[in-house]
Amino acid sequence: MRSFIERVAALVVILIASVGLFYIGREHKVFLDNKTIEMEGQSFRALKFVRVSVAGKDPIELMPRDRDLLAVVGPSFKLKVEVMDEFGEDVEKTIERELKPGFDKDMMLSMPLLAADRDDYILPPPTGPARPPENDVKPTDELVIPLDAAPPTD
Amino acid sequence: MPDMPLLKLENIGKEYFGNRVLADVSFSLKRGEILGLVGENGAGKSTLMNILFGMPVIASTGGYEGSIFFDGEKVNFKSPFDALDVGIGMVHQEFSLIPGFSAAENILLNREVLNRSVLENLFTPRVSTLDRATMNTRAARAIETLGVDIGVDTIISEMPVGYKQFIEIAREIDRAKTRLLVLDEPTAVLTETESQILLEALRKLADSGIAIIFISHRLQETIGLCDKLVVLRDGRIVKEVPVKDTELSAREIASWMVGRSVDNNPAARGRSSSTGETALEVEHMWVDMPGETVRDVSFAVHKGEIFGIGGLAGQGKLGIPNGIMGLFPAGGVVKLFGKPIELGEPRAALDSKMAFVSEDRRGVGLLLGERIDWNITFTAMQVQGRFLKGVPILGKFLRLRDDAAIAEEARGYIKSLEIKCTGPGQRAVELSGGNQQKICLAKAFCLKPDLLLVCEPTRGIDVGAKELVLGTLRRYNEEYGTTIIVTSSELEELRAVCDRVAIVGRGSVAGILPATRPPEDFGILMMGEKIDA
Amino acid sequence: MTQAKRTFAQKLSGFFANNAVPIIFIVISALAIPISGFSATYLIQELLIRIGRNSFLILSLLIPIMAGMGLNFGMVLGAMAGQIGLIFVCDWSIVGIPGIVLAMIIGTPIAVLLGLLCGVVLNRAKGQEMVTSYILGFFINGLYQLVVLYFMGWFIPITDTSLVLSRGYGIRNAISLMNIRTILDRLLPLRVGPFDIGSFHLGYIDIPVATYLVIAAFCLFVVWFRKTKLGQDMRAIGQDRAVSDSAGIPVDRTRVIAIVISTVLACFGQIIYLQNMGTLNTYNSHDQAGMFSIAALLIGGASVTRAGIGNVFLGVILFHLMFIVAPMAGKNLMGQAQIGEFFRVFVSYGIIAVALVLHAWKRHNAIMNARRSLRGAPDKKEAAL
Amino acid sequence: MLKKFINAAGWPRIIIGLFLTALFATAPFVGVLVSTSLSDTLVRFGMNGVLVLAMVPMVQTGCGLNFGLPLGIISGLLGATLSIELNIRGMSGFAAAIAFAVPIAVILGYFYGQLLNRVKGGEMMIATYVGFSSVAFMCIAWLLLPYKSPTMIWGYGGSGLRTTISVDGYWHDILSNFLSLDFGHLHIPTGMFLFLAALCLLVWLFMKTKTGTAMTAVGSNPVFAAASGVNVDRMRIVSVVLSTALGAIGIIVYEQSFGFIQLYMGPFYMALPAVASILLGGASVNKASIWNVLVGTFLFQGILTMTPSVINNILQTDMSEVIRIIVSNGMILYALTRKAQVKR
Repeated sequence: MRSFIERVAALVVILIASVGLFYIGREHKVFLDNKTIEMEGQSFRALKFVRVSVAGKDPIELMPRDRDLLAVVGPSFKLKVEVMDEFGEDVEKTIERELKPGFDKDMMLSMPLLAADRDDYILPPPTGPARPPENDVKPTDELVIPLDAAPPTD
Repeated sequence: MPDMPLLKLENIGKEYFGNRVLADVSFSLKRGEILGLVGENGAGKSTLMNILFGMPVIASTGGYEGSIFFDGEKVNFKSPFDALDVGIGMVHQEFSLIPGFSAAENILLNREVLNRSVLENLFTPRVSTLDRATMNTRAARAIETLGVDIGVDTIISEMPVGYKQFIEIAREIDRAKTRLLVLDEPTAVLTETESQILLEALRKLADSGIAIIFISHRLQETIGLCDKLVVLRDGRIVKEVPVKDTELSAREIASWMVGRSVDNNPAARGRSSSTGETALEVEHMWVDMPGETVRDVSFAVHKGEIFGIGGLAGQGKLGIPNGIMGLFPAGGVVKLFGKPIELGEPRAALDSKMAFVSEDRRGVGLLLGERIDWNITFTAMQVQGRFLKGVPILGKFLRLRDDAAIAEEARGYIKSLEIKCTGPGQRAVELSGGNQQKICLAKAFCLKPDLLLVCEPTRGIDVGAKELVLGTLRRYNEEYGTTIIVTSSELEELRAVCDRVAIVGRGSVAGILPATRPPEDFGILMMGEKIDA
Repeated sequence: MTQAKRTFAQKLSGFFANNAVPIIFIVISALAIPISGFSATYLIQELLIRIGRNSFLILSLLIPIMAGMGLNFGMVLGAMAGQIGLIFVCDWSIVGIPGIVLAMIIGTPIAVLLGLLCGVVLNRAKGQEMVTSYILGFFINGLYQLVVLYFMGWFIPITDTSLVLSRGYGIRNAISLMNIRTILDRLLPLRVGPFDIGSFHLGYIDIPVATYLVIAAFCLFVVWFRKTKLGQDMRAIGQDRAVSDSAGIPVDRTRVIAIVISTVLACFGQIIYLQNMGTLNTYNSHDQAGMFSIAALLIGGASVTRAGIGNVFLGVILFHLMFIVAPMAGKNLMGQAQIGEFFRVFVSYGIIAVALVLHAWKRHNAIMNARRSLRGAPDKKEAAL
Repeated sequence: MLKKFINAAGWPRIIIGLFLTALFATAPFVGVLVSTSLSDTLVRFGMNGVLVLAMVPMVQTGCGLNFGLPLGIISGLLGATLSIELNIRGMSGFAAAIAFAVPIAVILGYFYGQLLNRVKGGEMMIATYVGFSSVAFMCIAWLLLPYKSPTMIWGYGGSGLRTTISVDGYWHDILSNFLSLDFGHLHIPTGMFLFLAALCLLVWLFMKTKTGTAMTAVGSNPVFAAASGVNVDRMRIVSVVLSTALGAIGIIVYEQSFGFIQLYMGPFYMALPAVASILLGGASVNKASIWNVLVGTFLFQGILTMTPSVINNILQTDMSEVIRIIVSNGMILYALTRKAQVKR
């Protein structure tokens, strides 16, 4: 009985730990989008120049129609958006938000919406990313392939 | 109830496949009492112990009759571990020790003292570490009880044989609840002094209240040690006597062991044919057969005679024919009709027209997976080049197996030896023990030997087949004048079929007697006593 | 004969006979290193990396040897389990140390299941454990390919399309493990040097401290395990199965446990190996794990029945030293790097063959000696002779 | 009746046989030509038959499954390359290849047999690794051996032999085309079948001689054989030599049909399909017959030919390799665990 309880407890601990690891170790791809967007019949124009800093990293500068991608790890991160003037000299507006992607994977942040102080600035990530070149796979029963031992081919 | 017996057997009986091996065995044993159990090989001692210990072989062959009471309660053990649980310990003939472990580790094998571990509930108690200090103390205490001086750290493989026996016993002593200890031939591997120490230790154990069943072939020892003696013969108790009150002689016990009342004793054969020439001469032969070591034997067999070799198991009687046939490393001189035979080379023995029926039917005697006719003719084909026929043009260069002739030969033996089978094509493994033995005989006959060596011809076969096999041997001897050497553990069988019987003890010939001599004489030779020829 | 009676010369020749394999390798390396022309810094750095990379895998072989089951060629099963764990972790984008740990947690139940299967199969083939576990490796490799190449992305959901073949199911040939690459090695970085020992100049050397700590913990585990009752039971079974059985030790069960432990550890080992490599070759990475680990262990002087932690580290150093220098030495000596490459392949296989032959030979001699010792009391024997 | 048949044939063969029949039955419906598939199966059967036959002598004497087949194959490769080096073409080139290969195989087999006699009980694992290491050793040799024939060495001044050497113009299909028959798409390589049949007959005859009978007995019960005056070690060596020589001939037959000699790591895994084939044919670890060879090779090669074409057309995916891996290794595993059971 005691061992049953201990085993169940251990299992629960491992499960919780796994969920925890999943939670804190999850990498989120954050797309920063600075495109004109239609929302509820309104059109939000792309910002002229915006500087975005995610999770305290070096800021990224986006021009209109730019879309950039970076990766953050962990359940939450700080976002600092500085809307700049056309020439990237003066900060017109600073927005700071804390985002909690939690268990979700990727997200896209719309700069125009953010600049408009709307709360629906988190968009689903774009689909169909560029594929790496295909490598063909053939099954093999060669359990023991000698490293670099293939002889030269014609 | 202090007077209640610790162990009580009531009417124990057992049959193996219609063969009765035990009948109506009853005796009891009190605390602190030492009971000596003696009997010939095959008298039923091992079966009795197997029953007592709940060995699986008993249940799988139909259980046993009668009942066993331990400490007043009826018991029926399912496995030897059940017997251990109530406090019956067993010391086996063959060592069950781990060679690379120390004395302490072996004494406490699977009963190790453990430190408590936080992980033991999570996984198994087996993840706890060993408490070696406590283990060593306990082991040392057990060894001390025996009165010997063996270091607890000594590795088993580096110990002399005698010490190993003490470790085995110490293991049983260490079990806190051991109340009955069974020892099977514990002194067989010990020197005189070691035996003495052991016997004293056993006495001490008994005085501390442990009951002991002592199985031994050394009668003097048994008489010296035991309070009570039970003699088994043919699965029955023939004698149960207290030792201390009466003056028993080894000779008396031996006669109980082998003696049979005259009326059920088949007539001994014992033709005297010593006038003929000598067929086989063996001088100072030694044979390196595991468990049946032959140290130094010399004897001569007359032409046309049936010569018996008897003796207790492990004394070397089986080593003699196996050595002559070259199956085990051997030395000394063996001459067949005056011609020396090269030892250690089966082909040499076969070439000089000797044939052999092995005691190990399934291991040596048969090609279990092959056809009957192959089994019978294989040796003749290999040694004498028979059963081969030439291919029409290539006759000289390519000779093929003559399957028709092989089958024909087999049919002949199937008929004459009454082998029960579906035909010469049946595989040997599918036959019963008796029929397999007949095939082994047929294989030997097929060689048309001058000298036939037969080991344990009736081992493991039923009564009817026994008669037939022995009859065949006698007939073959009479018809062809073939000299035959029969090796058997069953003295009666030897006396019935042989002219003279040699008894082998401790690797050499204890004596050769005409088969007509009374069985007690042979029994005394087996027990290692001297007798006038 | 007692130990004390042996002469020094006997001890010396005994030492050489028992350690022939490592000694030969030391000699080969000693000859090949100067020919290869590698710098000491390079060699030491490479060796440090390879010790960290491979030791764990090799250590996983120790426990079945203790239980008398020989070299566990079935450790590739554990490697496959570890790779499945890594594939999932990659798909879920769990990075860093959490990723590695989670991959181990996912891999463990798979490794346990495969280990159970392997243990049960091996119990049915006692005495033929090695060849059976070897073939079992091939067999499970087939199942692994079935799962990874056809089932993943079909009914085992894989969300990350960059892992999946363009046909829509099946995992790609190579998966980049950039997100967990050398993460353990770099957790506690330590750079030492430069050193000048006499005329010997050594540059900077990086030591993957965290990986070494994990390996040290594993060594402690092995040491502890040997002291447990389970370890004791395994040693007993390894020496004599029948006696252990009659003493009430659950032989079959214990053998299965030994294989399960080995498989799970191999799973961890493969994850550690791959985090160092940085790429998962989905269909070959596990292939090499078994053969190279076994070869290294044997080169370290282990035999089929006896292996210790010392053998692991000696083996990993000698084997990889040869591995690094052989192609270069071959090139400088014969003008062809290929000869060196083939040579090291030849040595890897050859060493396993030699070790197996020596083992079979020794066993044969032991049987003969045991038989001779049965000849009975020596006094009688001499009289007979 | 049915039970008797099942017992005689054994479940593995029935399952694989039914599977193969199903494949042939579905072939026309998925647009696969039965006659072409059958031709392919027959060609592969002829190619591999001798290699599988090379298992028989060693299995019969209880040396276990010949995982050391690469040793025989290496001899065959040496013979084949020597024959090309000497520029012998046509049937005589093929004969020369065998004539060179067999003596090499006999010598290698003799030493290999000596080794196996010293490691009784552990033959299979040791054979595997002896095979592997000899292949690796030969890799070095192929680079260093002083071959001169331009068809075989690297064109651009490199030294050593090519990975694959074409036997076109030497003895490509020299056996297969001998008396070959064509019925539409069905092609029967009669010559190769005749050659296989002749070798099978020779092996069968040999097993019927006194020595052959003794070999069977050694495999069945070595102690019995020794007690009957048979020199067990010698019989085992004879069987290993025979197996190795057959392996050498087998690879040459394979090459003449395949059209190429594969050197370097080529022979590495050639033992496994052969082992799987004979086990599939119903052999056990210590008992094998010519019949097992023929049935096993046909079934195994049939599966190999049919799964890619049929299964791929059904599932639109190439699962044949995975199926092959699972079937062949599953078969070996089954045989290994079955033997242990009988032993107990």
